[in-house]
Amino acid sequence: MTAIPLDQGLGLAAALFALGLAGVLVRRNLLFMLMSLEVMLNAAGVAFVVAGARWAAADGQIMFILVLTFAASEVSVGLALILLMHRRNSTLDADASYHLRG
Amino acid sequence: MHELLWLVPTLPLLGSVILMLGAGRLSIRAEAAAGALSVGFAAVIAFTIAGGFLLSPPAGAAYEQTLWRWFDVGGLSVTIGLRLDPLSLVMMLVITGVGFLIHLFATEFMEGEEGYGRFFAYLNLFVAAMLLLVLGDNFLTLYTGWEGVGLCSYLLIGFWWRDPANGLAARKAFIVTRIGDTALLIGLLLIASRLGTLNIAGAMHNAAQSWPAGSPLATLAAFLLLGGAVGKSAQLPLQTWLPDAMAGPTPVSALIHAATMVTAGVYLIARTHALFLLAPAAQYTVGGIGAATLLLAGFSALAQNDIKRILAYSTMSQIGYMFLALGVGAWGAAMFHLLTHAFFKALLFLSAGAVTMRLHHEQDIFKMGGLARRLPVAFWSFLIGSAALAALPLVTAGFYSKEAILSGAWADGSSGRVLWAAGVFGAFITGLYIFRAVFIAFFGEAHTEVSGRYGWRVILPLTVLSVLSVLGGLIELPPAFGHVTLLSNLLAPVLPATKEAASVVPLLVASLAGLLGIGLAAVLYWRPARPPAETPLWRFWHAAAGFDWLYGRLLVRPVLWAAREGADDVIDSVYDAIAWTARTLHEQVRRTQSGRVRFYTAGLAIGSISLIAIAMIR
Amino acid sequence: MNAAAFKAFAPFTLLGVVTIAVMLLIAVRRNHHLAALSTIAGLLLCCIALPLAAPAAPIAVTPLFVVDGSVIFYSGLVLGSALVVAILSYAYLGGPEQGPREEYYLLLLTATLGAALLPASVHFASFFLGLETLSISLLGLIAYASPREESAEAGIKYLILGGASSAFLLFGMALIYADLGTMSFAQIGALARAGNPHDLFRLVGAAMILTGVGFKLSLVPFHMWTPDIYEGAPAPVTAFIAVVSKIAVFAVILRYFILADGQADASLRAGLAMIAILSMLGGNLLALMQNNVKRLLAYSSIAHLGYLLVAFLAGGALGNEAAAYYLAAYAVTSLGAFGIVAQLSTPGAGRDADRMEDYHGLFRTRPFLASSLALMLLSLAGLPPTMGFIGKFYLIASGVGAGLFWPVAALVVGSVIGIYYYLRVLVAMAMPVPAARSAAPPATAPLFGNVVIAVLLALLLMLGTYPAPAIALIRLTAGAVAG
Amino acid sequence: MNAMFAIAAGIAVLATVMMITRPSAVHALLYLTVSLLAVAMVFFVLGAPFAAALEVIIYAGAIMVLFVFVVMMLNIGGEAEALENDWLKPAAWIGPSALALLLALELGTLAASGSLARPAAAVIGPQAVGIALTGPYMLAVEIASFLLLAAVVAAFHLGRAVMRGV
Amino acid sequence: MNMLLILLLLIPAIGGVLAWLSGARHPDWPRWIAIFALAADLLLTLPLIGRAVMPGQSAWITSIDLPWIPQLGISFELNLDGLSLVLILLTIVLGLVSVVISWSEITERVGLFHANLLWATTGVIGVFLALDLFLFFFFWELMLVPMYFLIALWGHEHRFYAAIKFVIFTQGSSLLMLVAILALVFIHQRATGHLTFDYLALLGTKMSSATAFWLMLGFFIAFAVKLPAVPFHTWLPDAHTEAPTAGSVLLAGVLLKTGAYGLLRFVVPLFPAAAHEFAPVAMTLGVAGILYGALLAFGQNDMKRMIAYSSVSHMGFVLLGVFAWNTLALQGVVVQMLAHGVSTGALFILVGALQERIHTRDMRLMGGLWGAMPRLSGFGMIFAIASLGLPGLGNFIGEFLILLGSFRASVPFTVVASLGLVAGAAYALLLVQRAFHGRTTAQPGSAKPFDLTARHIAVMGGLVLAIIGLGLYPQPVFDQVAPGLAALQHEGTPPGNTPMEGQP
Repeated sequence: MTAIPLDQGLGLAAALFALGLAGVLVRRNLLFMLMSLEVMLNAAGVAFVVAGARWAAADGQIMFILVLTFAASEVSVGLALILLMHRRNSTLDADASYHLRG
Repeated sequence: MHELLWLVPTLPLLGSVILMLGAGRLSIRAEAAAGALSVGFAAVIAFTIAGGFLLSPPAGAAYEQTLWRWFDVGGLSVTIGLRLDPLSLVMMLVITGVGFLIHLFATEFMEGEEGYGRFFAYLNLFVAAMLLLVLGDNFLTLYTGWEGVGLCSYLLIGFWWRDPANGLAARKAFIVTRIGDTALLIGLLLIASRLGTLNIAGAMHNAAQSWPAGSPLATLAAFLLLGGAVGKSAQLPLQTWLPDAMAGPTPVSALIHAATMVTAGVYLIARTHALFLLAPAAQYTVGGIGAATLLLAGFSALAQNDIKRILAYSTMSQIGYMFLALGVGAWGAAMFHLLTHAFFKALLFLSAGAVTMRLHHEQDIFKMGGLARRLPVAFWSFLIGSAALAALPLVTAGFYSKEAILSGAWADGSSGRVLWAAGVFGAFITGLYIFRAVFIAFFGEAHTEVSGRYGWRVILPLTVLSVLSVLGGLIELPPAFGHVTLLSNLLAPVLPATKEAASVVPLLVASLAGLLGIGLAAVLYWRPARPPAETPLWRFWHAAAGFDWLYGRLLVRPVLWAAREGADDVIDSVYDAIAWTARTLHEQVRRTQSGRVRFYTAGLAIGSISLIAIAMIR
Repeated sequence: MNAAAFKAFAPFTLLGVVTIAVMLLIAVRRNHHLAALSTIAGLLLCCIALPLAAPAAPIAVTPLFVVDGSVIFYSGLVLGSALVVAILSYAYLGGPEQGPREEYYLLLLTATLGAALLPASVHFASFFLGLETLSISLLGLIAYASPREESAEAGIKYLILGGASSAFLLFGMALIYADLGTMSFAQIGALARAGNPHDLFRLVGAAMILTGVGFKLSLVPFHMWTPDIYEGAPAPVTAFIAVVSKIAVFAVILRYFILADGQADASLRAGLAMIAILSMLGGNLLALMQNNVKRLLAYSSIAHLGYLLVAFLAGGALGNEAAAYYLAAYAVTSLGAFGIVAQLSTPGAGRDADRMEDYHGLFRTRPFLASSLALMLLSLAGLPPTMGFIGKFYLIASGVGAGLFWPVAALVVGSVIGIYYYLRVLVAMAMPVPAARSAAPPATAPLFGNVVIAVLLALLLMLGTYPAPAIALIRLTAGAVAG
Repeated sequence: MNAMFAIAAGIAVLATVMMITRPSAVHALLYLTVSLLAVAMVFFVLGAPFAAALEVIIYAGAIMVLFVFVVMMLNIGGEAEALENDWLKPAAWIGPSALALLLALELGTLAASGSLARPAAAVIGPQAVGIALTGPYMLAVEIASFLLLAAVVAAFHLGRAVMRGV
Repeated sequence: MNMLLILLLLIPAIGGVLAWLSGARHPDWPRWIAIFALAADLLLTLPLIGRAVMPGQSAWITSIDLPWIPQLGISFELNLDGLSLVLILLTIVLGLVSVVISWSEITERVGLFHANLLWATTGVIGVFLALDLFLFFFFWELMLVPMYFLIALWGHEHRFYAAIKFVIFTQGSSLLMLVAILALVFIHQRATGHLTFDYLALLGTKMSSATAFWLMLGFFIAFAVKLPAVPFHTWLPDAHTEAPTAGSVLLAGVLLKTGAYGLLRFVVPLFPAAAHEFAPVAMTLGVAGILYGALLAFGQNDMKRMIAYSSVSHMGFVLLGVFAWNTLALQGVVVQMLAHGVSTGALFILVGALQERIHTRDMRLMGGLWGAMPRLSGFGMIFAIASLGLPGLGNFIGEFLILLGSFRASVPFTVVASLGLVAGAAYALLLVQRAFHGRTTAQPGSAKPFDLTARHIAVMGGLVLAIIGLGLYPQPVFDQVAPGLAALQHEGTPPGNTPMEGQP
């Protein structure tokens, strides 16, 4: 058990965050976008845990738990919405329906 | 008796108001009565006052009557007040007397015209304004009358409003004179600012006190007043409106554009002669303008066929004489000529009107002919008027007044001699052009039907004016003829004495020049064949040396062009451009609202990345 | 957590209890009226309870929360606005049967709970939780099932964008925590002022938090979701998003920046000023020729939040007062405007009354609503005799007082552009009634809604002509936050 | 550098890259699970065993199951995969990737600015976390419950709408 | 407690509400309510006439000061001096005139129309009374809204465009003024530690000359837009043209005066040195307005547009006079405002009447109207010549005194400005020529145009008397406003300059 340098930990978080963002931006399928969102949130969680490790305090992990709570809520509601969307439009293409614009 | 002075301008004003309010409700007779009698009563009062004035002149030879305080602001107090002194007395008598005669004539002349009451309303208003002009004790009252007569002139020139040409002539008259009026107004501003008062007598007094002779301010002020005078009196360079003003009914031409209003410039300069004495340059200019105008107008009159236009140019020419007189310091002579000119020019216009009213308003002299026998009343009147105009020696009033001017010019040193020469040449031309008209119109073959008879309201004014045109000169005779100086004596308290030529030579030469002109006219036009050929020279003088053309190119067209092109307000296009920019920006930014969620996310990311960059760079 | 803290926190506890109670009520008996009225009553109760908690303030409630004057003002504003939205929703949803409506009130209550807690948050954990409780509930409300096609689309957009923005927010918090080892606003401020060698983390963290907050406040360039969600969501929900969530988030970010001293930093201030200017100009330009009233109001809300940032940037007692007053004015006005839209709409119609044509001839057909909307629009435009006029005056005063030249200039330009589109709506209402439109009024029972709008109107005019009491109240409460 | 950390981090990043590039939803989900498990490993290395456990149980377990469930419900087949391949043209991903890269660079630079002190090696076990949760973070737990309640209500409502076919 | 000034505001405000409410059932009630409200205001004002004209007395006739927003140093401070009184009288009278001449023109939404009319009047009266800068700004903005409705709801073809343009111009500029007001208040606060919007307290606030210049400019632009001065005038032709007759009368007769009033009351006294430095620019704008307005008036075909541009020209004189800043010019400005209010208002009434009869304002379609409508044409002639500045009518007194005053301040400006008299003659006579004189053209859309009705004749007769009265006996006006102007002049003369006063 050795201490991990903070910059490496945060670097991992940053990489995951950026990848998640790339996923949200690149993918058109709503399901993939939701997954990528999870990656982003997870990256934030990683950052919290890394920070918590630095200060040797429980706060980081607690924030991670809260993030987890939020992620779970988001996924549950999000998936329900995606189902609704698919039921109505028979597609998961995020670009397929954009009545709201202008 | 003097206390009734305020009634003199008020009565015509009252007549005018009655006629305006009663428009459409009064009978023709009532309208005629209101129109003519209001001026008639004013004349009666004026003559009564004049009698009183002559018998027992008030102290200082001036009677002042303050009606009410107009305003008193910031140290400048202006009253509406009247001042009767010999100068204004003469003017008042001319205006009311000749005015009444012309009103009387007009009641018959205008019968059957649409807007009979309106005509007299305007004409009465004119008389009131003209009286205010000459009686006003301060410049602002004078200016009020000045503008008032301009307005009435406008209204009356355009009296027959259905014809746009009349409207154009009326507007031209108003706007051209307004240019002069504006100069006058600036002059008033200068006087009020520098001399601290607008009271005419006070200002003249202060000017003499505070401005040395020849000082730039005095010169400037004199030139500005001169600007007003040339506009109103149709002198160079603002003379172009007068011939067109003949579009109005003939009594209007007689009253406004011959006997009274156009002489207001002469009155103004005479009234402010103290200022002109301080500004020799301005005074020379007055004389020069007079000489130039009298020649220009004389030549132009030679090239006209319309009888009223001939008379219009002759008016310009005669006022040129008056200016010439003012320029050489022959103040009294100028006023004398103003007086006699009022008689014989009114006579000429009225008799011309009497002719045309029987010829279905035909004004071309070449379409008349042989009228001497068929319209004897008009013929004799016109002939007497023409003789007076041409200064037929000894028997006409015009002779004496013109001789007074020329003698004054002769006596005024070397520059005066030049002006004298111009005046003499002018006398020759005058004789030529007026008798050209007489011979062509009244002799030879008849070209037009004549109908109707004259009533007493035409004959009476013609008779009275004829008598005055003949005998009016006797109030002032040169030394060679007994040296009567009634007018000079009267005017002595207000105007400096006129220098007179000691020699008889100039008098003889001038008389001969006039006779020569008449003689030449007899030779040339005794048997007129047909209208003159339209040679370039003729066209040049017919168009009065092309001033209209010049002004049209220089001023009127550019303004019209600018008004037409600018009507949509170029400044507004700046704001339109701003509005357009906003709308365009809106269209552009609105495209970002594509409705695509990934695009929005990209926006979010870009924003955040930029913010982070700002935070990191700082 | 001692008794005093418990007492001070009681209004929020009460709101939680109300939520549970309504849930149980729904479980026992599904009835729209029952659910709606119990929600309204509960919110009313909370509104009453809030000032009763005042004597205990200011007091810290666990490290996560504080109850002070500012909380009472902003949370009070949140609760009051939520109450208005609840009543409007009752009128809006009160039409013929369109499926289950009871959960709507449940979500409204949880959203309100999240929002009401935000002004009291002094810790990242509570900040985040309040925000996300609000967001998730809103997600449900936006997409609230109805025949309206757009709801789901709006929900999806809010899901993706809200999730991404929350991730940014969280990451930023993590960075600050990593740097300073604390998540309490006050401690962050203390450490920052003490001079920390690694300021960069704090600044980048603040920038990322600003991303999340900017999204919730719909500031340019995080604004793009706003019109789509405003248009797609049911009208009362739109009012909720426009008012309640904005007030709550603004209050918490205000507190964060005051406590954590973010305003002192030049680069952050520059970024904020830029965001403010972009929002004022962008929002107004976007609204310029907009023909959908809900979108128009959405764009205008972007601009209004930009205006608010001027007061935010100005800071100080005057800035805080200005922000508080403007938020109150904005709440009254926007609730009124969206409320009128809601009053004119029914969920059964397939879409809300949001096209410009729907407003033609409104002065004739619905004079009360039209006149009210006219005054609301005047208030948004900042013209007297409305609260918006005083509010805008206050904002400009704070901006001028702080010497913020460019933001004030943008405010002026933005306001002038704004006039144009607000007046366009006025003009539309003055147009003749289109022949094609059926004259039948909406099927809902609009009495409740109309009463609420009348109350808002009265507030708008009273506080617009005699704002002294409101200012006194703000000095007593929200002004206290200026520590 | 801790080898365990390096390997786990590498796997996490690689798996995530794979996840966002896979056309097949099931494959992507599997990669995502791998990534999450790797992250759990990282947590463990960092001395946060409780977080690691939650990561496995809730993230890799519960949440992923939800996804799988939905993928199955939607019955996404090869047709969709072809479509996904079509959507993954360079033109579609270059811009966004550059953006993400920029963000990564910024955050990486920040992390590498490196001035943060190396943390002490310590394990924060479930007990410490539990004490904190019931102590200062007590209200956070309460509010989190309301967050979950809201999510449940929303999901329930929307899900019912799906079932009713509205 | 002197409630008079408050009543002056309350009566039309409440009258407006009553008019609105009653309009739904009885179309004639709003008219009578409006007349009663304005007449009551007039009755309240009449006893004030002639007060405070004695030298040595305070310029204020009556005042009231109530706390309003004490937290910000804002109070409900109304003060009335001769200048305010005269302008308020003009407002009320033209308000009455507007009601009377709208009798037959406005038949739709009568209640709302009169409500807006009364509210606009309220706002304008408030502007003339308010001495607290915030209160002033409040009323300044308040009058905008009803005016907007008057144009947008009862106007002609392009009413929406015109109304929005009007509001945007005024609003944009008045926000600049708000910024300037606030900056002034804060500067004062920093200097004295006292936060107040009280005009009397803010007079003489010390600041650097650069600051003073910018603040002065903020105020100036707001008032220059309202006046309107070139180049901020372009809203006016549109607004005037599209407004209903009553709207045009109120706009031309009253609203434009608020701009001049603001210049007099605020711009120069608050920033004397800056204003004097700025005077050449302002006078240039004034002269430009005189000539540009006249030129464009000359070029218009739409009668209302022509009159609107003539307003620009006339208001150029006002701007010139204000910045000449001596008693003569200022008194001239006051008379010019009154005379312009009456004469232009009357012209708009005539155009309105004409449009009601022949359904056009295009002068190309007119001509020879004298034959069918001699009375209308006669009145038109009178007011046309009034607007060209004929002595004996009110406008002349104004223009003459302004020119006389500005002659002392600057000869070149005066000389150029007086060219405006010639230009004025050109467009005014063109109006007469094109509409009333000339050949009678077939009138579109009306079989038999009828002349003015008795109601119109009474109104027009009154206005004729007013314009003649102003022209021949303006002294009561001068006496009424003299103390107020003297006080303003005292404030507005920078310490270095000796007032251009006393013996000329």
